[in-house]
Amino acid sequence: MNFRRSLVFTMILLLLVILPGVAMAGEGPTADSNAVAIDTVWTLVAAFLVFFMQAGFAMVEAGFTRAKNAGNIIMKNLMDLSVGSLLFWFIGYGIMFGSDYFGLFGTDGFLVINSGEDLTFWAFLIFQTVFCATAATIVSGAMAERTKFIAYLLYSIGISAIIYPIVGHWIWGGGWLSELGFKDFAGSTVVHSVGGWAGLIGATILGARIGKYGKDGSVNAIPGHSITLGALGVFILWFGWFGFNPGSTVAGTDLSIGLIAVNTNLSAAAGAVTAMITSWIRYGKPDVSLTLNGALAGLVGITAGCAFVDPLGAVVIGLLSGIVLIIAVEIIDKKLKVDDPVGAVAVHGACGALGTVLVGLLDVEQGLLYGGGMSLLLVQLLGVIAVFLWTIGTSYILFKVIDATVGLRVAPQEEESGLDIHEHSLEAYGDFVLKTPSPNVH
Amino acid sequence: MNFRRSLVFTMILLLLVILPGVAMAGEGPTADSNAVAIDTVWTLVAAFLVFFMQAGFAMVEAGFTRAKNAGNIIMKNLMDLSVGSLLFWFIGYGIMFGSDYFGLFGTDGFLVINSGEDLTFWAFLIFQTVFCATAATIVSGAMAERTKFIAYLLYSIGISAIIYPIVGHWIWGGGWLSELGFKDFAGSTVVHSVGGWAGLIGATILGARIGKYGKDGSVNAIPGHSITLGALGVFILWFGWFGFNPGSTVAGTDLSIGLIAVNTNLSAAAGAVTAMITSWIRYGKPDVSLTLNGALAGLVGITAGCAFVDPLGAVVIGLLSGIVLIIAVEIIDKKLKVDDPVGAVAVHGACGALGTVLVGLLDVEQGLLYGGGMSLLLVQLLGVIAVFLWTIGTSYILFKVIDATVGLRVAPQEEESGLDIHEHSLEAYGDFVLKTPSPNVH
Amino acid sequence: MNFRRSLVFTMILLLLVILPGVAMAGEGPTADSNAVAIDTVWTLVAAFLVFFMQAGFAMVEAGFTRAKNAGNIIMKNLMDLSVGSLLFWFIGYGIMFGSDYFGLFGTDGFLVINSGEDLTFWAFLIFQTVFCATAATIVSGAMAERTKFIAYLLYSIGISAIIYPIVGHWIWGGGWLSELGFKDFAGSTVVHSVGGWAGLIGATILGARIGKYGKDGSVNAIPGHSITLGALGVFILWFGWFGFNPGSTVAGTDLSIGLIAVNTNLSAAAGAVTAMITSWIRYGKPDVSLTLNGALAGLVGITAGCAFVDPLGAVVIGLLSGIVLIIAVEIIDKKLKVDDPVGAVAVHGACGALGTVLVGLLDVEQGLLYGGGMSLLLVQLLGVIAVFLWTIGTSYILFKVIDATVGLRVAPQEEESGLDIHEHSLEAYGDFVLKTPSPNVH
Amino acid sequence: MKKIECIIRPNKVEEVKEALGEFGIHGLTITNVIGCGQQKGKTEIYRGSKYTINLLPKVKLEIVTDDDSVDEVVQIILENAKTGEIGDGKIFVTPVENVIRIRTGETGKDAI
Amino acid sequence: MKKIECIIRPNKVEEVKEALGEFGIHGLTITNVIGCGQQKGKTEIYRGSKYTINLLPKVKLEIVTDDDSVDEVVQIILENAKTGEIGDGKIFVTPVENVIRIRTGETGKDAI
Amino acid sequence: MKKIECIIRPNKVEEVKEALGEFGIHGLTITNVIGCGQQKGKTEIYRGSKYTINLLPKVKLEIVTDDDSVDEVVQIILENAKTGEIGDGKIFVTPVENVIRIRTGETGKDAI
Ligand SMILES: Nc1ncnc2c1ncn2[C@@H]1O[C@H](COP(=O)(O)OP(=O)(O)O)[C@@H](O)[C@H]1O
Ligand SMILES: Nc1ncnc2c1ncn2[C@@H]1O[C@H](COP(=O)(O)OP(=O)(O)O)[C@@H](O)[C@H]1O
Ligand SMILES: Nc1ncnc2c1ncn2[C@@H]1O[C@H](COP(=O)(O)OP(=O)(O)O)[C@@H](O)[C@H]1O
Repeated sequence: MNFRRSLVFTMILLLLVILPGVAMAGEGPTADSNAVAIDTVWTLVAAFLVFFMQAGFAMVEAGFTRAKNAGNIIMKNLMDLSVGSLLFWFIGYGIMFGSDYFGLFGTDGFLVINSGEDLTFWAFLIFQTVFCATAATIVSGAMAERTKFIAYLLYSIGISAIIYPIVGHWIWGGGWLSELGFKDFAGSTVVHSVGGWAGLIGATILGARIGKYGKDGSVNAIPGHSITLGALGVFILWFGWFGFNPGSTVAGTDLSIGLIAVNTNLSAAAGAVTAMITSWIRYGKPDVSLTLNGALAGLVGITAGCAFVDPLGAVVIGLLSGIVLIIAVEIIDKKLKVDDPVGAVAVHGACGALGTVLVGLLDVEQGLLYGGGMSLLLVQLLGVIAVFLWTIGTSYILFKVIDATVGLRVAPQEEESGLDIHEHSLEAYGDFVLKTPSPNVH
Repeated sequence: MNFRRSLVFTMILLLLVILPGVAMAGEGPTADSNAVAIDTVWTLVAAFLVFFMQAGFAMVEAGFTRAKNAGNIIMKNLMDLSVGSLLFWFIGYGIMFGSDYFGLFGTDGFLVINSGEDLTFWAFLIFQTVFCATAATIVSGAMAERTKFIAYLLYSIGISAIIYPIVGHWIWGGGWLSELGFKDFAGSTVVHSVGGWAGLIGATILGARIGKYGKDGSVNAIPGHSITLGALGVFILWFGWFGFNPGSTVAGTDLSIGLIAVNTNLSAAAGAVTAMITSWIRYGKPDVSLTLNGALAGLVGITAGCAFVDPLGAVVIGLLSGIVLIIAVEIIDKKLKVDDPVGAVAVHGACGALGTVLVGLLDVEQGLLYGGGMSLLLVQLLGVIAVFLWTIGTSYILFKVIDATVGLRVAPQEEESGLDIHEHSLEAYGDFVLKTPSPNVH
Repeated sequence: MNFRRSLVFTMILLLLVILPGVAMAGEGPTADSNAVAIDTVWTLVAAFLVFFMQAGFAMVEAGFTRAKNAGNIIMKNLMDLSVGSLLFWFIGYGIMFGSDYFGLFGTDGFLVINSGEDLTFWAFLIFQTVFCATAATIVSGAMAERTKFIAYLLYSIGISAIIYPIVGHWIWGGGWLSELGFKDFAGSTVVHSVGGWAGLIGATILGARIGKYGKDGSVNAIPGHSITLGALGVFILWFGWFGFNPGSTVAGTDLSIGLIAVNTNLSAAAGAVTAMITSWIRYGKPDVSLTLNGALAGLVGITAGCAFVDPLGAVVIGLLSGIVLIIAVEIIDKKLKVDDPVGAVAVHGACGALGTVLVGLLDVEQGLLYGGGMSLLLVQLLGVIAVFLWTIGTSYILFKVIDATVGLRVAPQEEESGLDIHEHSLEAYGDFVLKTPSPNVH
Repeated sequence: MKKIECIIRPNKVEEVKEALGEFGIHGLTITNVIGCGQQKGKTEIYRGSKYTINLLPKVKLEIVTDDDSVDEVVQIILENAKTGEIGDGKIFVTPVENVIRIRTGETGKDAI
Repeated sequence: MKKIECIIRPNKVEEVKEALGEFGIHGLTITNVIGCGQQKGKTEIYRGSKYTINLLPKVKLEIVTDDDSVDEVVQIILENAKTGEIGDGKIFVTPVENVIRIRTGETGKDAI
Repeated sequence: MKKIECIIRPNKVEEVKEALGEFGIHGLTITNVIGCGQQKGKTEIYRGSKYTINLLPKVKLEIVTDDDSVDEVVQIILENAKTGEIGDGKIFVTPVENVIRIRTGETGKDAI
């Protein structure tokens, strides 16, 4: 993506300048105007699919948590999208793609209401907007079931307006990492790791949900309330990822979109299979929710390299992602004792980093295993670490400031009775008899 | 839309006549044949997205009503789509787009089985078909939980075959409103207001659900049975709207599709945000279901002007729609005492009218605030009023006739035990223990 | 599809050879390169829609069965897709589209990691992959609620690697049926009947669920646990079918895509309407789940002929499919006493065969009713029978081998407590009180 | 003291509860139950096959009260839960030896 | 009169109910409960963490009957609800002072 | 023997159950109920309209025990279920004439 995305974008821009009126109705189509139209249509369709991932996140996060917090999860996802869409247009886009300032951030392109001749700008804007919303929404899963709604809104503003766009600028906006040749085609690092690491910090500062860890240090499972909605969410995400990865060419005339789609699918499939097998071996039975996470792990893993590896590389990335996912879930849950209800940190943080680094090995041109030497691998490592440090640093400050002002966590009693009733006067499932007390945790 | 949609359509037709065999395989593609293909692909993809809105409506309407009526809601949505698809092909399309008769309705184009050379006709037909189904299905929400199934089927026939296509002809089919310069790009009025106003009349004639209003005039809430399904429905609708609005160019070579997508998204986001804030201020807590409605309000509001306003205008339309939504819900619920379980009249009727009128202010070329004078604003007002009068008049007659023949409303006992068991021998959630009596209403 | 699909494919290939560098960025677009791009974009978008059908199947199958098995159903669908995607790339694609061996199977094209110049290969591969996953996943519905998970995995491997690709080769890969002129545009027989007949054999060998048939031979209904999820699944499938049928041109420049979409929609609508009416007449009330099945029946029915019939033919196919569905459900349930929880055999097997045969009557060029004589009809009958025999033969062997090795069916006690808890340590709806015992069966 | 346990139709709960409230009884406990008796179940058709719902949803109210009020409470329930159709349900009166209010530790009549 | 209250395994309900029906008892009320006792809960693994289901689903049947039938009813339940494994449940017999049929106002034996 | 029936707050169940376990009582049966009493319901606003939740979720524990333990059991419940706020619930003690363990057919004290 790095160079390629902006390249394509510039190309289109040039075309539009060279061929004035290319897109005007009535003058008759040309090969050039058609190519612009194909790219615009492709970018938009991809953006719509990425948009739809919001529904996927909402369903996964709601399904994997308890019924008493379902409305609250929905509300957070809806606001990530809504607040994020407005803020990215206000400020984020400019920081990410505006004129570069020392490789660090962009300085113009805020609140665009007129793009002049360049009508393709809008397709690019909406595509980038839904990417931003994706990064923001990942965090709601990690912080689910105990975060104050107002605190979450403030966090959401912070990540959409500052944390994400700056990383985006470094890697996709012509910033210092893109200058170094860092490769993250569709955002394993830019989008997923940023969301994952921010979630890690958020969940750590918040502390675990009541009942997650026993006084004796035991780890209790807190099962979700609807595996069917969770699974639906995963299918929707996988579907949306076909916009996320192939769409990141922002060009339908770039025929690599087919290969990218194949790679994306193979990696997701491999991730699901190895997650299933790993859980089967370790826990005695194939775990449904980890297998669903495994598909997402494969998708996150392939996102960086989807345009750079061949299908074999994609399968390898998927296989490893599915295994790493389960190890990461265990470490986060049992060693770090960070309570991440939906596995967002393992899926997006860990597998995002993994996938980005693996590009250094599996890139068909520059990858170590394909005879491309060490240099790309090192740059990939550097990028992963830099984004990790930036994200944990800024999100630590952000969450601490929120905690010190409006407070980050709801009161214990509110947590027990559920965020829905407390924060929104809502029962998400008004007609159903729910279990009280839950017969499953003790 | 008005002129533009038919213009594009005619253009394509001309192209096909001028360039015979343009689309024949084997002759080699030309810029013209490619442009036709791009437009066809775009129109179809958009039509598929609009089709998918049916799933969104089904989920919103089912989720926001009670479990005992969920199967019935599904059935009504499915029949709106199925009966509507058949009838629109039989008769609706001809009334809407056939040769004009005094600006009032079309007179040919019924039951087309052969379009001759013009293969793009079919893409246009399917696109228009799913629009018709959208208008029809809006009403099922307003009349939910108490309407006889057979009566609903008759209503559905009436709106798909007559009420909607005639409005469509006036505005998009070359009828009198389009002649006056009325602007409704994608159907705030044509589709949404028609559905909303028909729902208003339907809900009024039906009367409120048992328990909605106390003997003392108190207004009771009757919460829905699944906020997660309702939210999923809203995300699906938002997703589908990217077909509804940008797709209404019926041309992928018309690069304004990008701007339309951006406007659509910004307005939806703004609608959700203001609905949340307004409910927070008025009721003390951010209401989840009203915020979800707010996103829909923003979408309905921007539908008329999505191709005519700039992003700032789109945000303004969204902001206002979110606020007007809540006022409208209150007025309908508490002043008019019309029981609209899912807020369909407020979302589609009120915000559809609002959005259409705002075009008169915010149109970048002809809007009052952009120095375009009063004339467009007046035409917009006229159109909104005309469609209001037509729809309430015809739907009043339709519902009264149905009521007098098969009867509109189920018996009280059937309503209490639920339409599912009574009308369809069905328990929608056979394995779950449901609350009886509901502990929430009294 | 038969000839047409491979024709288009070859054409594209030729174009790429004749015009080297056609798709290289930077050389400037031509009409030819644009046409390739349009076809690639279209094929990919269609593939994504077909992919999404997996979510539809998962929801239909989960919704129409009991809550205690919901996680297991999800897991099977996920594995059909994941294992199928990997295997189809390993071996299935080669068997289906590799160089023909006596009209029976393909012999190369396995595990492709480099497609050379032909970048359109990948779009074709992903499109075919998701078709394969569709055939596989149909079976999980028919065998739901009692099949061992490991046994199901083995079956899934068998159908994805052998049974389906060989039928695919016969009809779409240049095999003997395609040589005879057999017409199955998008897979009524190739995909749906294969799935349906394999399901029939699987369900027969497994035997009925406990409680389905009384000792006295009575037939008991076992209602599903969520009609809303089931309905959502149907809407998703209908949506995905717009990729399945129109996408099977694998060419967006082939303008028949519009007509195919119209035909697909009309047939689905007609199927839903007649299924509703038939159930109303036979059982006294319009049955929701059969009406939902009716829409699917119409979709399966039109799949073979969607590009060969006119809209009237499509409506006829839909009408008949809706009726035949109900008859087939009754015969399978009551006469054959084969317990197919979701109606997969009736929908995919019976209506797939019906739709394929009806092409022989309704094909606008070669159909008997359109004056095309008997020859096509006979070929269609031959193809349907051949595929029936092949599929029941091979799947009988497959299931018997699985049964003799790992065992096909879970123990009765495991079936009673549910596959979720037994096979996956899972409660799909951890927060909800479920009915024990079910008050509905006795 | 006595416990008055009644099994009634779900849609009669509100009326009974209100009538009891007017009489001065505000405390009661409600359970969702299913029951069978003389009332016949319904036979429904799902996908063409029959299934009988022979366990019908009912609601159990439990009211603990002092011995003197029993007759009046029974009377109120009879008046408000009755439709006259089979399936109206039953009232069971059972002895209670002691009642304790958890909040205060009060026992006997004071605890009701 | 007596109330016979039994806590049994969910999958035994049909058998018990049918056997009671054959004996001539058609009226009973059923509640979904969860219980614990000697039967050990199950430990499951979800996402790698353990959770114990130590409250197991059971079903409570309540049958009010005249004093004479108590022994036979108990016997029928014993025969039909027994698996011999820990967790089969318990039967409690408690006194009922009066029974009233809401539909008719009948009391005592007639009301059962 | 006695049945000790208590209606408590849902979030107190674990504590009561554990305390009873320490005392040596492992068998009990739990039912989800809703109740009303002095505790006022909550008025919530949904889509701008009020609705009152005046039936609050409670949990009913039933413990059948021998006559001697009654006081101690009551004491344990009082200690562990009490918050001091209105709505803590009630304990009802009722007579049980016989207990039978289904698995073994044991009766009386042995069956508990
Ligand atoms: N002997 C009984 N023991 C316990 N519950 C009973 C008994 N008989 C009836 N019931 C309960 O009362 C309900 C109504 O009883 P039914 O015989 O159907 O009508 P009715 O009380 O009007 O004669 C039943 O559904 C069941 O819950
Ligand atoms: N003392 C008791 N009071 C109330 N219910 C009890 C008591 N003991 C057991 N139960 C109920 O009986 C069920 C079975 O008891 P358990 O001790 O597990 O097996 P068994 O009855 O076979 O010895 C429990 O789950 C609980 O619901
Ligand atoms: N007379 C009664 N009969 C049966 N249950 C009662 C009675 N009074 C109270 N309850 C139950 O006890 C619960 C708590 O009672 P409440 O009066 O609100 O508080 P407190 O017990 O602290 O005074 C109620 O919700 C209800 O379930």
